[in-house]
Amino acid sequence: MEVVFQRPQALTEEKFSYCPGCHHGIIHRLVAEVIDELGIIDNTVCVSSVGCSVVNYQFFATDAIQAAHGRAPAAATGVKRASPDSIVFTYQGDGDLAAMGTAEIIHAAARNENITVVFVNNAIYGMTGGQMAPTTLKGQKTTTSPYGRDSKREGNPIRVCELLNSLDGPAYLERVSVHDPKHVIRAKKAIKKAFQLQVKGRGFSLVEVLSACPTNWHLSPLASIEWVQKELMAYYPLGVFREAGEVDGEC
Amino acid sequence: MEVVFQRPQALTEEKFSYCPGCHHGIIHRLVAEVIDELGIIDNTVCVSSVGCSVVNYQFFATDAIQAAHGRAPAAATGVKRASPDSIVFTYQGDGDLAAMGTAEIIHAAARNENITVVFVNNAIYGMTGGQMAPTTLKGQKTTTSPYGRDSKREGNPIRVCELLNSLDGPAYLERVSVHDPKHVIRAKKAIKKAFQLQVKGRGFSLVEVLSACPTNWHLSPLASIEWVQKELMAYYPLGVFREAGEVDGEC
Amino acid sequence: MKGNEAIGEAAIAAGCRYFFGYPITPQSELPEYLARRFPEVGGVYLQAESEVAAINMVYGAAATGARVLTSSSSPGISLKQEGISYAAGSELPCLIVNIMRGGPGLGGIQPAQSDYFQATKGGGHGDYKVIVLAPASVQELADMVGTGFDLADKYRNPAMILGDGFLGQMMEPVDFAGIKKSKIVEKTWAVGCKKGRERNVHTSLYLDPEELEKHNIKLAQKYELIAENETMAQEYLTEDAEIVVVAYGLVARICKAAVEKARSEGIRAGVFRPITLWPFPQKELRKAVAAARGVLAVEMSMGQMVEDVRLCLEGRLPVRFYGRAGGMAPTTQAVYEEIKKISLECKGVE
Amino acid sequence: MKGNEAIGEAAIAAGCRYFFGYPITPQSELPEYLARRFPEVGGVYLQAESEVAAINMVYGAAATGARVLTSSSSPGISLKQEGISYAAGSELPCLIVNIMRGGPGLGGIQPAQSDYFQATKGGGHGDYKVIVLAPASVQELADMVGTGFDLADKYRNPAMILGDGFLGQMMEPVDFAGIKKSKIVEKTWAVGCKKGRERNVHTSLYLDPEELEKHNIKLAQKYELIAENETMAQEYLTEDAEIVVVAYGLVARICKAAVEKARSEGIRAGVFRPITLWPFPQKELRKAVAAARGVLAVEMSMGQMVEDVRLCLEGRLPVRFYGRAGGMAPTTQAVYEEIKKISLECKGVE
Amino acid sequence: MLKQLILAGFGGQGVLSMGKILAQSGMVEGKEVTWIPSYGPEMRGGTANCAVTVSTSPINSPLVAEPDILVAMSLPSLEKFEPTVKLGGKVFVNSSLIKVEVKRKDITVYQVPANELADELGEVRIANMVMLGAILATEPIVKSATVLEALKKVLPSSKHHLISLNAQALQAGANVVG
Amino acid sequence: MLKQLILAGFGGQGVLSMGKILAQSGMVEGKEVTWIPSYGPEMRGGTANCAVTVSTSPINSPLVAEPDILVAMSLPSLEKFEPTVKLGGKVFVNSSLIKVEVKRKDITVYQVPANELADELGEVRIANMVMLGAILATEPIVKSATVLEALKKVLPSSKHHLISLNAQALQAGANVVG
Amino acid sequence: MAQVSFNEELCKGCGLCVEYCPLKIIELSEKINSMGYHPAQIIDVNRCTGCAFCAMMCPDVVIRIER
Amino acid sequence: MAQVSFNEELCKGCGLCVEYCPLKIIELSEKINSMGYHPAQIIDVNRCTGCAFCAMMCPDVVIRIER
Ligand SMILES: Cc1ncc(C[n+]2csc(CCOP(=O)(O)OP(=O)(O)O)c2C)c(N)n1
Ligand SMILES: Cc1ncc(C[n+]2csc(CCOP(=O)(O)OP(=O)(O)O)c2C)c(N)n1
Ligand code: SF4
Ligand code: SF4
Ligand code: SF4
Ligand code: SF4
Ligand code: SF4
Ligand code: SF4
Ligand SMILES: [Mg+2]
Ligand SMILES: [Mg+2]
Repeated sequence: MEVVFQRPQALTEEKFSYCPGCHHGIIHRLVAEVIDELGIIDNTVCVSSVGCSVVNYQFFATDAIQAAHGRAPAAATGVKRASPDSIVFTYQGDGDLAAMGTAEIIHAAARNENITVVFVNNAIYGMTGGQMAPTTLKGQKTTTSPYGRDSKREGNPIRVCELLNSLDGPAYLERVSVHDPKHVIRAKKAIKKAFQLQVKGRGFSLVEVLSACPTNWHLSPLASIEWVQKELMAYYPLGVFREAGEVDGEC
Repeated sequence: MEVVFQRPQALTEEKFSYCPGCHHGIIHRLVAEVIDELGIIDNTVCVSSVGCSVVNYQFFATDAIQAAHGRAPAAATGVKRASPDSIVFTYQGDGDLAAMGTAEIIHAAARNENITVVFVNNAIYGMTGGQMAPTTLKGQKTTTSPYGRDSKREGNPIRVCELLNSLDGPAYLERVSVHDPKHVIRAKKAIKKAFQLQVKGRGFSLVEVLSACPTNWHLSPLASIEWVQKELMAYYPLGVFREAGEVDGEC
Repeated sequence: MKGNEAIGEAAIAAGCRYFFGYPITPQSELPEYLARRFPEVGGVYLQAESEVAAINMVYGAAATGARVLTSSSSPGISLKQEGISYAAGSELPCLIVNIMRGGPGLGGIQPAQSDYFQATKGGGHGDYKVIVLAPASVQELADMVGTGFDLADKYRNPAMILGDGFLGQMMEPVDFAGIKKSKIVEKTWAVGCKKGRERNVHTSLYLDPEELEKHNIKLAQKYELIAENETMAQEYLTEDAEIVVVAYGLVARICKAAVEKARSEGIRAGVFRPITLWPFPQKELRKAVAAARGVLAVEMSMGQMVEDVRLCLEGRLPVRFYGRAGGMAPTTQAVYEEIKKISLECKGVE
Repeated sequence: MKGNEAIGEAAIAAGCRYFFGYPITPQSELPEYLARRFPEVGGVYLQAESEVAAINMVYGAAATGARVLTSSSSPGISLKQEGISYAAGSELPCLIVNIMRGGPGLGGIQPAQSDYFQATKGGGHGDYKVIVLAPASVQELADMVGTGFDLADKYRNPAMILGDGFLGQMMEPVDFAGIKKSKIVEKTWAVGCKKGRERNVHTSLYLDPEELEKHNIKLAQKYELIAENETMAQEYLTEDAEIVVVAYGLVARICKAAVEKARSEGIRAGVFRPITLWPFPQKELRKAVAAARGVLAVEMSMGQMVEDVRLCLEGRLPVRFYGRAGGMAPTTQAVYEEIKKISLECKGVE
Repeated sequence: MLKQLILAGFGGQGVLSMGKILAQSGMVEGKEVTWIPSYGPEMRGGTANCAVTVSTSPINSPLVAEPDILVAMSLPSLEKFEPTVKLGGKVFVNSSLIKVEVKRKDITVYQVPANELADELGEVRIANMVMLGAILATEPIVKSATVLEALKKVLPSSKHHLISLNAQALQAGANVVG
Repeated sequence: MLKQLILAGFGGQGVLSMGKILAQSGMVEGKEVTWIPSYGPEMRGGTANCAVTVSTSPINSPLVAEPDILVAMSLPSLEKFEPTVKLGGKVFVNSSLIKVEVKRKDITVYQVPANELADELGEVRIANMVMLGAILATEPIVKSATVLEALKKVLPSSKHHLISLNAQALQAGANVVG
Repeated sequence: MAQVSFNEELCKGCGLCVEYCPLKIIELSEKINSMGYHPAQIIDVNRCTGCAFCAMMCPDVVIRIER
Repeated sequence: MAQVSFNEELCKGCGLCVEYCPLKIIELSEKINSMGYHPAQIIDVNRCTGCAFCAMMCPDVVIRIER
């Protein structure tokens, strides 16, 4: 018998610290599988951010640094510029990337910095207990938009891929989801492509993964998946927004 | 005889501190004329930023606060939320708005904060002596891109109107120039519209004004104007990017 | 009520209607509370994109003369340093809450008192001071919101409530009746509608060094005035104390329990609790140690306030330090044992 | 060569190849210099989008074991406080240059020394220390770049050069031969290629308070070690001095001129110049004031270092303060007059 | 009276709200109370615990270094806090999840199969109230009736139908030790 | 020898580079030198000035509170620094722009129409070198030849054709006072 | 025929594998693991096709599949 | 016929008015103002149409026009 599915090498033995049904775990596994498949475990540096995944350096079996809230793209830039042979990825939540770290992600993208960003959009601040994120949907109730997000008061949700796509910089931008096996496969392809482009020196790649936070959405894991499909995907359409090939005829 | 042109009321008697031929002066005058024409001198609050125009509170005859580098949109948000009857505008350079203040401008726009932003894009850090700005063109030499901006090393210029236009938030975005009288007239119309929309409570408006910095471009005032036309306008096309009317059928 | 929520309700009682902040453990209950309550009382709660933006929103709102609040915890307060320096430079009053957690860096989320230096000496650049209040109970946390706003307005200066994660997280009964709804003083310097007056401008920029120096001197004089008039401290059994324990915030309560234990064993100990950390209650401390032969500073840090104690006592008394860090708190027993050690040493000297 | 440029050339000599920064007066000549020079020597100059981003780029580059530099002036340094705290917490070495200007807030762009507290006490949150060096000439500015990197690497700690705008802007002859190209020590802890070793992880996060406390204690012990071994100071005619003037940086040179003048009038004065501001050279100062009857602290601030002088001397000697602020500098004459005043007072006592 | 408790378990087991409701009940009875959580950073996993003090006189230190009573809802929390319990104190062990023996012999141990009992009541999240019932049956810190009264105060009226479930849970817990 | 100068004017009048080249010339001659600008914040308007010290022994304080020599290229800078000049010191006034008289009688005043002379040389930006020529003609701080040598060092070779213009300017200035 | 195995101690009983198994041959057991969760288990291992849908959706990398 | 007047002391001699006057009736004078600039002046006021192009382009609000 042949193993068709097992724990990837690029994951340590450490038990995930996520809630039951949290998609962070799925996304971790996909990143680890990609690292395995590309054989880059020995020169990958994980830049972890501040959010539920803050201790993901305990889970990825690679070198790692933990960056200040929002600043992972800057820290990753530092790593990459000083150690160009490393494969550097950040793993960031929506609060981290689209609120605190707005400037850092935009400028890393504009610079076409040769790093990979795994952007986990769960429309909420998971770690701190369910506050409104920049990506929280209109009408969505959170602990800091208790009456439902009202764009008059709390502003409009930000679509990160679309925002970055207005820049000349980035090489690859795709939004994916992991709400069913088909989409998990598509998500993995996107993550793999993002890493491959970095290996080829093509520049900035970002994969936005729509992700469930059952705990702070106050939904069961299954109901969360439905909410991803019905609500999140409606505002955040899946798809490739930018592909290096489109820009300069090769990939 | 009737006065057809004179110093607007909304300017103090203070002599501008700008270099000969600097467009900041033209833009100041336009803003002041608009304030005069809308009769809002008594309830306008100028939020000055850090750049060559840092002391423009000495020039505008309105209430004013001086905000930290890049943070004018946040400070303006504070003023507007606490004093909704005030007409609040920020006046920011490209270093201030598109580097240091990236997060602040994006989130003010996403919130559709009811403020007006006068964004002076001269593709350089004027005040500090000609360093590279986020809007510095590819190939442009500055004191910190002495070999010419190379997008591989220093990244790509950022087009602010296009960037903000990817958001749901803003009500009005236009890029103008003041390189000849025709465009000065158009620029004034845009600034006026931006203030009018605020008066009507329509939300965030931004007018990006392409502007010459003869001193740090190391060009004469006239040659600077040519450079605006040939180089700046080529990368930063003029035009209306967003108009509230387009979004919801009225204006 | 949780400490963090009590701050929120107290702010409403004190006439504050504007809050700009960004979530961070262990203070998030405060923004969450105000997000719920402010709309009910016509206030504005706005979650900023960062602590940097938040403090600059505060700067703008303060310029309109409004009572305005922001809060965060240690790393977020670090990000606010430039903005706090601006507010101090432009003399714009506001209230900043720091519910401290362990550091440095991301550190941990458990309570600590390791931002004392940052708060009292000036975490930002330039010669400025922030009025720093250190409550020791949920009730005081609430009361000091009023005091903080009043002092801020009176001196046109940022004020800070420096509490630790315990205070923010703990529940104790609290009563808001006492928070005098301080009459919001008219602020003729506010920006907004300038009809019928000269225009108002707020800036911290003084390009001419002579003018900036004048401004610095003016600020320094204001700080001296505050230092003279606004120090606050609480004493517990210090009158005849041979050993005075100095501690602020919740730690002072632990020390009180330890002192009680010491007294019960015949050791004359007392507690001196600075309530204002800046200005540090120097006169009061000097008085409180009149009968003392030893001083013990206790902190949830590696030793910060102890410097102010030493500075104040100028070598006149031995000052010993006991600290726990990173989210660990001194226990009553441990403080008691430190007291006992000093007591034995003092005896030894005789 | 301008002071700012000298830092750049010295960095190259010291084996630094990475700079991340953001322009600000009066230090912009440094990034400008490196933007020109680094490409010639295979270095990376990157202008960040902000000082916040810059310090976090430094954090990342430092984690790879590289010698990395950043620089700014007062408001920009305030913005870096969170990042500095992170670097200290994760024990990542780097060199930070602060060419100070007047504050608070936007203040002015003229020279000042008003970020002493921020630099030495901890402008960021949490219990940490930064090694702070204060050069007094362009030559020293250059030399201390090497020293700073060496100390940073040796202790895995951020180091800072604290200069004022004068130093950054002034031109003096400078010689780089002396900067020993310190052998870049192998950093086994660096991230990058982990082939054949355990993986390296850098974090300042310790969720378990017991672990964080252990980390805090470990850091504190390191700081003690530095305090014991790395203090530096310069003395000028202190041996027999009745009056010791304490000043750092360029101000010390002004004081030297004043002391010469005082000596020429028969007043036995001397200058004590702390070169490390943290750790403050306590032992050295105590020795230097052995013969003194009065101490004068002179700063371009409203009085910050003077606190460390007082803390060190524990009331044993009267410590007087003379300061100018906002870009104004003390003149030789003014310092001389202060010395004279003290001298008269001392006589009066006799 | 001065009672100090530590309630500990995994995040999500409701130990914090168990403590909160106990403190609120104390308040209702006019006692001095403090409640301090050792909050979890992440919403998930890891241990969560809180310290509750209920007293008839003002409370100096709200921190609890040596609890009179320990509630251990999970194994790691038992391991962590067992050594701290005051001599002669009590430990309530959630025997649904904890299969090892309490080592100390100088304290009283109560085994409460809280998860199973809660499962029986059809709502595993009520395990914390089962535990509380057990405590109050052995230590009259507050009256069970007060707990229900306090619940009425803090729950929104839309949730008042849950109060009878809570009453059953308290009773189930009391039965175990009674 | 210890000479302290303050060179002051509007931004853009080249007072900073005048000071720099003087300092560099001092270095070339093996003297101790310091140069400190009071840099302008904005690129424009306002006053700019620098302090230069040239000495044959090590320099303590590079700050110049009481200059031996003041160069005033504009009226505001004359007004600001006239009172600080050392008793018996010298003031070089740019008479092209300054139409008022120097009030102090205890210092020597040289009127140099620097802008006009520079205009005559066809390059108004060379007014600063005209001034420098005047100074060096009355005070041998460094040799004029050294200035040209220093210029050769600091100017990129593409600009070496300007050196003869500079020489003419120095001479023109010298002529005025000579 | 495929072999699917669950690392019970890692399972958080989220039920995603249960939902996404096309053959519905997974269920949450009555057992409680040491974290207090009801871990997933296979009902009818013989029918398992080794499609790995369960594993792909499992957030906690509980499942291993051989074929 | 229009009246155009220049506030000489504000003028920085940038020359934009000179360039943009459609009739080319503005020049920079030989004078030097107190800031050291050659201020703009009108050559042939009678031809001025009052089109205000000069004023619109003047960065220093030097020009006032009546008609
Ligand atoms: C400077 C700073 N501000 C705030 C925080 C608190 N904080 C920690 S995580 C977080 C938000 C996390 O949300 P997100 O990035 O969406 O990640 P998630 O937990 O949802 O995966 C915040 C605000 C912090 N650690 N540092
Ligand atoms: C925190 C901080 N960083 C840097 C500076 C220095 N600084 C002042 S103005 C400026 C850039 C100005 O450029 P821009 O915004 O484009 O305005 P311009 O002068 O070109 O009109 C910078 C970097 C500062 N004052 N504060
Ligand atoms: S709080 Fe949300 S995002 Fe965080 S681990 Fe739990 S489910 Fe996942
Ligand atoms: S430096 Fe440039 S932007 Fe600044 S005033 Fe001069 S010309 Fe204008
Ligand atoms: S491998 Fe496929 S068939 Fe087998 S248990 Fe998993 S989902 Fe069901
Ligand atoms: S998906 Fe994984 S964690 Fe969830 S129930 Fe199945 S095996 Fe357990
Ligand atoms: S108004 Fe028109 S015609 Fe008259 S001077 Fe100005 S530009 Fe020339
Ligand atoms: S445009 Fe204005 S400043 Fe320029 S030359 Fe003409 S009048 Fe003078
Ligand atoms: Mg999130
Ligand atoms: Mg600019």
